[in-house]
Amino acid sequence: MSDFEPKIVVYACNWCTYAATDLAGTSRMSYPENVRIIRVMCSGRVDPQFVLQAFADGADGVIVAGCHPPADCHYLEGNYKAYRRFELFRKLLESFGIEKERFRLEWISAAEASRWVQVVNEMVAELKKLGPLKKNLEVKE
Amino acid sequence: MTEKPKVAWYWCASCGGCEESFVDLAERLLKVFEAVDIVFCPVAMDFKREDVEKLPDGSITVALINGGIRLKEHEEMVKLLRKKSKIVIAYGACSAWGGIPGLANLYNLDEVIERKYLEVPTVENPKEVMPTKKTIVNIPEAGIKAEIELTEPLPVLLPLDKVIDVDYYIPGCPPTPDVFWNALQALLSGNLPPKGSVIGASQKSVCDECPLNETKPEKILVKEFKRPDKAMAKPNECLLAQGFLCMGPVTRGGCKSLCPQANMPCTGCFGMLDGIVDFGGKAISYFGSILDYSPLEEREIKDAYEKVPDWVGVVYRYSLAASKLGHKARLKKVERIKEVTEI
Amino acid sequence: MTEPRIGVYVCHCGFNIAGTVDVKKVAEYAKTLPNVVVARDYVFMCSEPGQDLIKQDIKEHNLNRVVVASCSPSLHEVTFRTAVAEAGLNKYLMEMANIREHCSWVHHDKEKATEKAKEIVRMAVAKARYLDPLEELEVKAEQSALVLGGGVAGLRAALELANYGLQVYLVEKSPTIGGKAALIGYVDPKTKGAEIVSKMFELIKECPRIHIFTNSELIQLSGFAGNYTAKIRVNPRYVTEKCTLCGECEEVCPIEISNEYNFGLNKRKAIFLPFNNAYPPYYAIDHRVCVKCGECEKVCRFGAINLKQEPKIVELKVGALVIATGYDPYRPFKGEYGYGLHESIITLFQLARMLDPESPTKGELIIGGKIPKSIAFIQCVGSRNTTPGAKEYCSRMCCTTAINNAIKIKEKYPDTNVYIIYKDIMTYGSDESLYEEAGKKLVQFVKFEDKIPRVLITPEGLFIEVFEYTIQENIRIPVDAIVLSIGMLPPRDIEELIAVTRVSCGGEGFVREAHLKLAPVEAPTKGIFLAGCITGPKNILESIRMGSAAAAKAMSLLSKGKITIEPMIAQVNEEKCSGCAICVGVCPYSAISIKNVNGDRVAYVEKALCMGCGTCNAACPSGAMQHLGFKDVQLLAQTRAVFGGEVNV
Amino acid sequence: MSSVLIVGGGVAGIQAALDLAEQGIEVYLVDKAPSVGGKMAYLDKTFPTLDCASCILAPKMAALLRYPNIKLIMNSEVLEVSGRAGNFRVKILKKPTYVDWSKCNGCGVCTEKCPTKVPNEYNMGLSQRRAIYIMFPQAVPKRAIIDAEHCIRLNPPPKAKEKAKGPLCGVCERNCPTKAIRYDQQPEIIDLNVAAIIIATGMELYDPKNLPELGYGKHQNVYTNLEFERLVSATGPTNGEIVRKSDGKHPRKIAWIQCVGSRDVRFNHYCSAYCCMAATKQAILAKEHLPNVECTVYYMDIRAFGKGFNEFLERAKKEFGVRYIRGKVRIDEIPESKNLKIVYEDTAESYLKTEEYDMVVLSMAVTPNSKLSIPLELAEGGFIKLKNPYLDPVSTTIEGIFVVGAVAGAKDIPDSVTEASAAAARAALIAKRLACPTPEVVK
Amino acid sequence: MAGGSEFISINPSLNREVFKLGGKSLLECYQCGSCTAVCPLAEELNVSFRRAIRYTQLGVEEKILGDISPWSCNLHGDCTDSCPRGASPSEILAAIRRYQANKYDWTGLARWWNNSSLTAKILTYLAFFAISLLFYFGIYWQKILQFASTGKLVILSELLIPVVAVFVVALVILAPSGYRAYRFMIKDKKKEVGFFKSLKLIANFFIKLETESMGVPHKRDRILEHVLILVGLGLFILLAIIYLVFPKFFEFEIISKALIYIASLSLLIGVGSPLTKRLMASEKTHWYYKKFRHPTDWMSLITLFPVALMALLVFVFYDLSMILYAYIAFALLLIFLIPFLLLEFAFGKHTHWLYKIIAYYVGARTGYFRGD
Repeated sequence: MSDFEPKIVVYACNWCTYAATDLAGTSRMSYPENVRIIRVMCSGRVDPQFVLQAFADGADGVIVAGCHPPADCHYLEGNYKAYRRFELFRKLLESFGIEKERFRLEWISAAEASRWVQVVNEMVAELKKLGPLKKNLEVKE
Repeated sequence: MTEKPKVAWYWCASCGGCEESFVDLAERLLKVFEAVDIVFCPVAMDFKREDVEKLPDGSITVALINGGIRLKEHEEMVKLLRKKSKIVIAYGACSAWGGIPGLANLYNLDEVIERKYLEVPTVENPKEVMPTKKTIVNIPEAGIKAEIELTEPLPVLLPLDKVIDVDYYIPGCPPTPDVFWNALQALLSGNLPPKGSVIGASQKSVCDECPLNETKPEKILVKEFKRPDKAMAKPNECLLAQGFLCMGPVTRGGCKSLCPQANMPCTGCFGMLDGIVDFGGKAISYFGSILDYSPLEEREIKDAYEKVPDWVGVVYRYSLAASKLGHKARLKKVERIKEVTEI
Repeated sequence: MTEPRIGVYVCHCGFNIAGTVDVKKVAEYAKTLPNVVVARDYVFMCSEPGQDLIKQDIKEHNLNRVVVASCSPSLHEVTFRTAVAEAGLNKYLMEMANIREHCSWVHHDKEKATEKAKEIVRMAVAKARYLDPLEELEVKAEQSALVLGGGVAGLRAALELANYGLQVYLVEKSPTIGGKAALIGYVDPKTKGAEIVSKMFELIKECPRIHIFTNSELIQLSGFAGNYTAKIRVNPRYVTEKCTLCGECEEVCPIEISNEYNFGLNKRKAIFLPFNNAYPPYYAIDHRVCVKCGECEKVCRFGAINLKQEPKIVELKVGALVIATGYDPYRPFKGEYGYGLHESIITLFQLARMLDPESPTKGELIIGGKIPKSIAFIQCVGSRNTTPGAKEYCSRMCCTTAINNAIKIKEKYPDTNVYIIYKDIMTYGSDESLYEEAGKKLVQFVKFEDKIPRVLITPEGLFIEVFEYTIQENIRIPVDAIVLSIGMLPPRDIEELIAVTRVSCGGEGFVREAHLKLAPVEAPTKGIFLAGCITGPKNILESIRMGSAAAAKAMSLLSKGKITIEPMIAQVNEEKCSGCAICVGVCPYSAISIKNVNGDRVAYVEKALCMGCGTCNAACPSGAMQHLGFKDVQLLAQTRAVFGGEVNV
Repeated sequence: MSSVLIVGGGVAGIQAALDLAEQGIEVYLVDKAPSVGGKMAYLDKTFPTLDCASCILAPKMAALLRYPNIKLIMNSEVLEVSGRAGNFRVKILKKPTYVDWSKCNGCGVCTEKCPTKVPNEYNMGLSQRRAIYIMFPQAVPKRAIIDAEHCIRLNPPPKAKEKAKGPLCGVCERNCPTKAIRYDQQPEIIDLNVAAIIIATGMELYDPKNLPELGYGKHQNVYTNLEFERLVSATGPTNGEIVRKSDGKHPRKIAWIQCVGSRDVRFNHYCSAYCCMAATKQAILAKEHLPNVECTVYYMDIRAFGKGFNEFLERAKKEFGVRYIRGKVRIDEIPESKNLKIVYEDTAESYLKTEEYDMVVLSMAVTPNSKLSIPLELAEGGFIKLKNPYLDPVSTTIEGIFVVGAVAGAKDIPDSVTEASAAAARAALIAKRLACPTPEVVK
Repeated sequence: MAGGSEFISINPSLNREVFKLGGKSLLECYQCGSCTAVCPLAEELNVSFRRAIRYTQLGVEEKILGDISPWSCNLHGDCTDSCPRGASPSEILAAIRRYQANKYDWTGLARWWNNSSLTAKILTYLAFFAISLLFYFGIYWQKILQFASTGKLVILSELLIPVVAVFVVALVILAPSGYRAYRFMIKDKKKEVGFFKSLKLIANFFIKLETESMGVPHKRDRILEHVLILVGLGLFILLAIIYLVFPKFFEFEIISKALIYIASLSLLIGVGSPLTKRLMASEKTHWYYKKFRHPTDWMSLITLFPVALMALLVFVFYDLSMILYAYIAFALLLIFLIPFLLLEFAFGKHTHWLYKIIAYYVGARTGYFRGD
């Protein structure tokens, strides 16, 4: 398991989290290579279907990240729509027997590059402990 | 007159409702019989597997298959039919997305078998008799000695298109006679959409056909989710706007909104529209969107969700097996089916 | 759609990227991706030669998509979009892969970083394959504005806009403009509200481009920024401009009601002049109470009265709307601090009015028929959760106003004991000097905290019982008069305002601004601006400044004569849309509505209102609503490309 | 069409520039710092919404670059203004940055290589930067600047200079990928003709050393609120970890002292308007960072006057358990632990109490940056005087010169932003020659 | 909030009264408590000066009368230096003391005396002088000449008796006032500390406080001035009593002379120093020595100054053998001393020694002193 490198798909809102990931870069912080960031304008744009697709394709973890509630959202309350959708989404994951650590909804502001790095580090560590998701999902023919 | 098109009709894990829908064509049935030859239909006619095997490849014009693929036998049969048919149609929700039996995919096969043979309240099985792969029956008094081999179950129920190529889908649980009729018309006229399409139904959602759509308020925002077993819907008012978990918006139309018109929320048996990749994922996205709690009311949001005990059952009632994750859930080695029992 | 032909450009950014990522390998890898026609690397892609490289390739290789793998799009997206546009390609057919901030700067292992960079490029290429050319839309902007509310904020906004050259329609509910500032006496120790307002009237009169509708209200608003259509109902005034203010009509009028222009200090007739300097300077008949007896019509020598006037509906085309409908004073319930139970318990507005030389008492402090020897102000009436009817917010202006008037009283009646019973004194900023001065003028301050003061009405007179916080004792103060420093409420008709303009309300009941901090004068809806107390309590200076600020925003919006609409917004596929209306409720900008197309309900996006957040796309159950630039298929392609998969939707 | 000069690139200046530029008016934005952003760029979060300051400010800063008609003149100050409304002649001194900003692309290689470390002003001296530096990561324009005073090349230590044969160091020049370093850059005088001027020079913190009884500078664990803001900020010297200067430990008890230098006839008569809410915000942030920390605010009157402020205050009290004590204090240091003893009279309980804290934050008064080379009349407290705020909002005593933000009176961000837009409206009228400069003239 | 009985009725005119008694900045105070926080006494003494000021502002008469904090104040003036409102808490406390003293006084004369205008005060003094002059330089003049001719300074008992008598009268007047003060102060308080321990507490407190204060010039001066006046007055009274009961003592001429000189000089310097400082007061002068202080503060010094001066002159003249002048000086001494004792000592500012002692005693007994 030690050489298992989980893959994490991140949906980052343009105004806060994407800016934080940029800031982590400009501040030359360092974190594992496991994340792949997809930019959306608002966490409220992220459709649970995407997350399901990512898991189905082999993501070991997914992060949806946006601005801090209640008022950071550039679009008034997109982050809350994300919150409401993904709270419900967690229930599906639970029913599917997928560990809750594999999905995170995070609020990371544009200044919180360190928080971003922390989230990535935490999640990579957790996923390494859990092992790959794909193994559990393969259909034995 | 040229030879009539040959039609095969096979059922897999199915309740028979789909065949019922065929009968529901009523007088239009006669026209069907006029137009086609039925070469295989285990539910109604006595054809054997060998009869199909004997047919030349591609000689069946249309094979209609209903029910999900639960058993090895289903798998073999549909593969055979695929070989013999020009067009294979997944008929009904079970065949297209797994349907109600597909919900068993939430559990591993052991759990399913235990539930079925031991736990269900209507079952009385004190000796815990369970199915086995091979049963040796030996009753010397009657002079019977035989080996019965049961077909093996698959670890999960699969929709048809996970096993063979499917040309078209006819949705519904069961498809309404009109949908079936429309599909038949299309098939017979040869005026067919690209492969993989849904035929016979609408390109828009149930809401489009629903008379209650007009009654919607300007903004649909609800404070709680209701279910028809716990709350009575007000008639002539959009069910979703009342807070009922109506799947109308995400479900393909074509049924003429039968359920909502009877004051029952749509359960989604017509499946998703083109462009949607996961029925349940989309459904929770809009349910989450209409819940009207402002920032900082986390408790209320959680409570609203807690009130519905079985979200998967709601949003994946017919499509769990075809969902992005559902058909892969909880796979384990099957232990409850023993190799041999002797009676 | 033609087959995509993609060019991939990998930037070294000096050593910033090349130091950690093997850019050559990334470029080589990019060549292997489907639809990629050309892939190159260069030391500074953002430099002139770098951009030229892209432009040249677009022409040579007939590229129709460009992927630039360099830094964050927040830095150079505009640069590269401009570059591809210069080469004749639609600028939205460029996608950036962020391999600097997301890769080379945060990783150190060259091999892993290179692999990651390849994947990031693969994701960008996958998305690029599905990019659509988008066009910025332009709509004509009407060179006119509607200002709702004729208080100081509205007047200021109107003046500013009219001077800018816009046609301004000022719509005021009451028969005169001027708002409450005209009535509340002294706004600071030296300035009278009425003076400010009269000076503003002078300026308004000079300004030909301001059209004033008094007795009017906005009843319908449709359209979008730059192109609103507003319907105004003009209620009859029954008095024409022939009026000479002789006042004879007032004498014969049989109807008498409480005069709201003196905050109920006296009575007025159904035909009345709101205040001396009212503008327009004519009498008006209060249509709600007038019985049309015709006495005034008979007595008027100038034929200025016409009781047959009917309400009119006026339709206006305006480019922007400034909402400045102000506030209502808090309405104490009967018995709140004895309000309504004793003639000597009055509100701060009444007191302030009283001290105005033009008030019914001619500026004298006469409460309950006498000059009080001892007077107490109770602060936070209706604010800061003091009583069950009170709001949670602080009304911002009442402390300063109370202290200002207390000083006025002390100046005029040095022997009167003045108490200010307060929770926290909110004389913020330079107003602190008033608080200081009040101490010097021997105004007494009594602090309470959670236990609110109680007013006792006894045969011996009025008493205030209060738990004094700084000595922790219950004390009883004998007073002759009590002034309730009432706060501000959202205007009574805010519900109608919301229904008509579709602005939204915050929890405290005032209109919500686009951003509390950085967009305080803008409503979330483009083209609607807010000034004055409609967004929450303000003092008069702040309201005036807000008037100018709201005007500046409207000027910016309308100055070019047209409004450009960002193309990365929501778009409805009417073929798919079933009109389920879920998107309508989720849109934070009220940009979506349901309309009828050939008998079918379908969603309609008002492009000028859409800000492009995409939440409707996420909510749309049928996939009919797509966020251009971030369509489902684009994001799914990007997701699948992480794992090397292809999207097939 | 003529142009407008904005002095000061804080949030008010930025807002005014954007509003004017959107109308197509040419804008010169002058700031003495190498980046725009002003004081708001130092903040972690803003009250009462706890919005992240850079999330809301950075897009506005970046937007400045998108307008070709906004010219940023950084690291500069106004030397002289002459002329009258509609036609001011302005002389601006552009101090050398020693970096050719047209070449520099802010890659930051130089700042990594530079050998000289100096206290970082952006982090209030709580961390270090190099002698060549970019003011802060989100700086706009993002360009490097050499601090001539500390640069070995430009200001060599006398001893080293004697020994060396040629010029010293030169590391940044050698490493710059775009060859942008110019050690010989000279100050430059820029002459401008503008129609109107907006003063938005903002404020500075009052010097806490004027209040010796609070021990700032003497006691290590006494901070100003701006220092604390950097300390709690994710982009700050400790990446948002609240630790004490003396021993690097997390504090368990923090006190905020309000009205330091404000509302005090000995220092500044005025109320600084922002500090009550800022302290409340900082207490909440401290609670969020260190859930077990005890936060106490020593106040006189809690000025929760703005939209959402009182609600915010109630939240701080009820949800976060921030303690509010009414009373003024004296601070003594306990020498062994470097903890701080606060001596105060709880004005509710009416006797002297003492309490020990690990950290004390002083909510400093603000003083206006009103010492300008423009002869504007000042009002009480050193704020720039408004001529007639009721009829001619934001106008100074000189026609065509407007003043916004904290330099016209202590105020919070929304009020500054509102004023900035108001000034933009007034300046636009002059720049577009649409109206007589002042309404009085209309009559 | 329960029934009305718990509520204290306030006296709205109290603050005006205190205002007139010198508390000019009374209502400028906005109750920040910084006076208490910086007060060198407050840490030892569990009192709130701010609250006393607050009671006065509001007119909570029943609380203010028994408040010991104004009497605990030693007018160090640290509070005045650090008051954010530029008010002078020490000045206000002094005014409150005047108000309290007026109320403690049972005759009502204190109130009249403290409230009376400067003119009224001067007139009163002049009346006293007139009577005394008439007595000494009219009726008694011959006798003085007679004594003077003896060439020796024979202080007759009959000359001293009025002094002592007036002093006793003053004490008699003061005693009930003192008792009243004690009653007011002890009301609603519990005696928690033993008598002797409380004396020890007071002593400790004083030693500590005064030692600390000696480091600050203006505080040191103030303490020294007080000590000098106390020594001077005390010695005089003591010597007078000794003379009456044990005249032999004065046969030790050197000792008695030295004591007399010490007493006179102490008094002269003790009174002269603050007076000159006040007269020379400038902007930078410490609050304590500013000119704007209440007339009673001036009177207490001005009236004592001639007493001190005359006392010195008596013996200067005597040692210069100018006996007549010594007698005249002595007569003048008495002329000044009697009204001083009757007015200033019994009703005026000088009553503060009594009330202060009572206040400290009550404070110590009722646990207002924190520990040893």
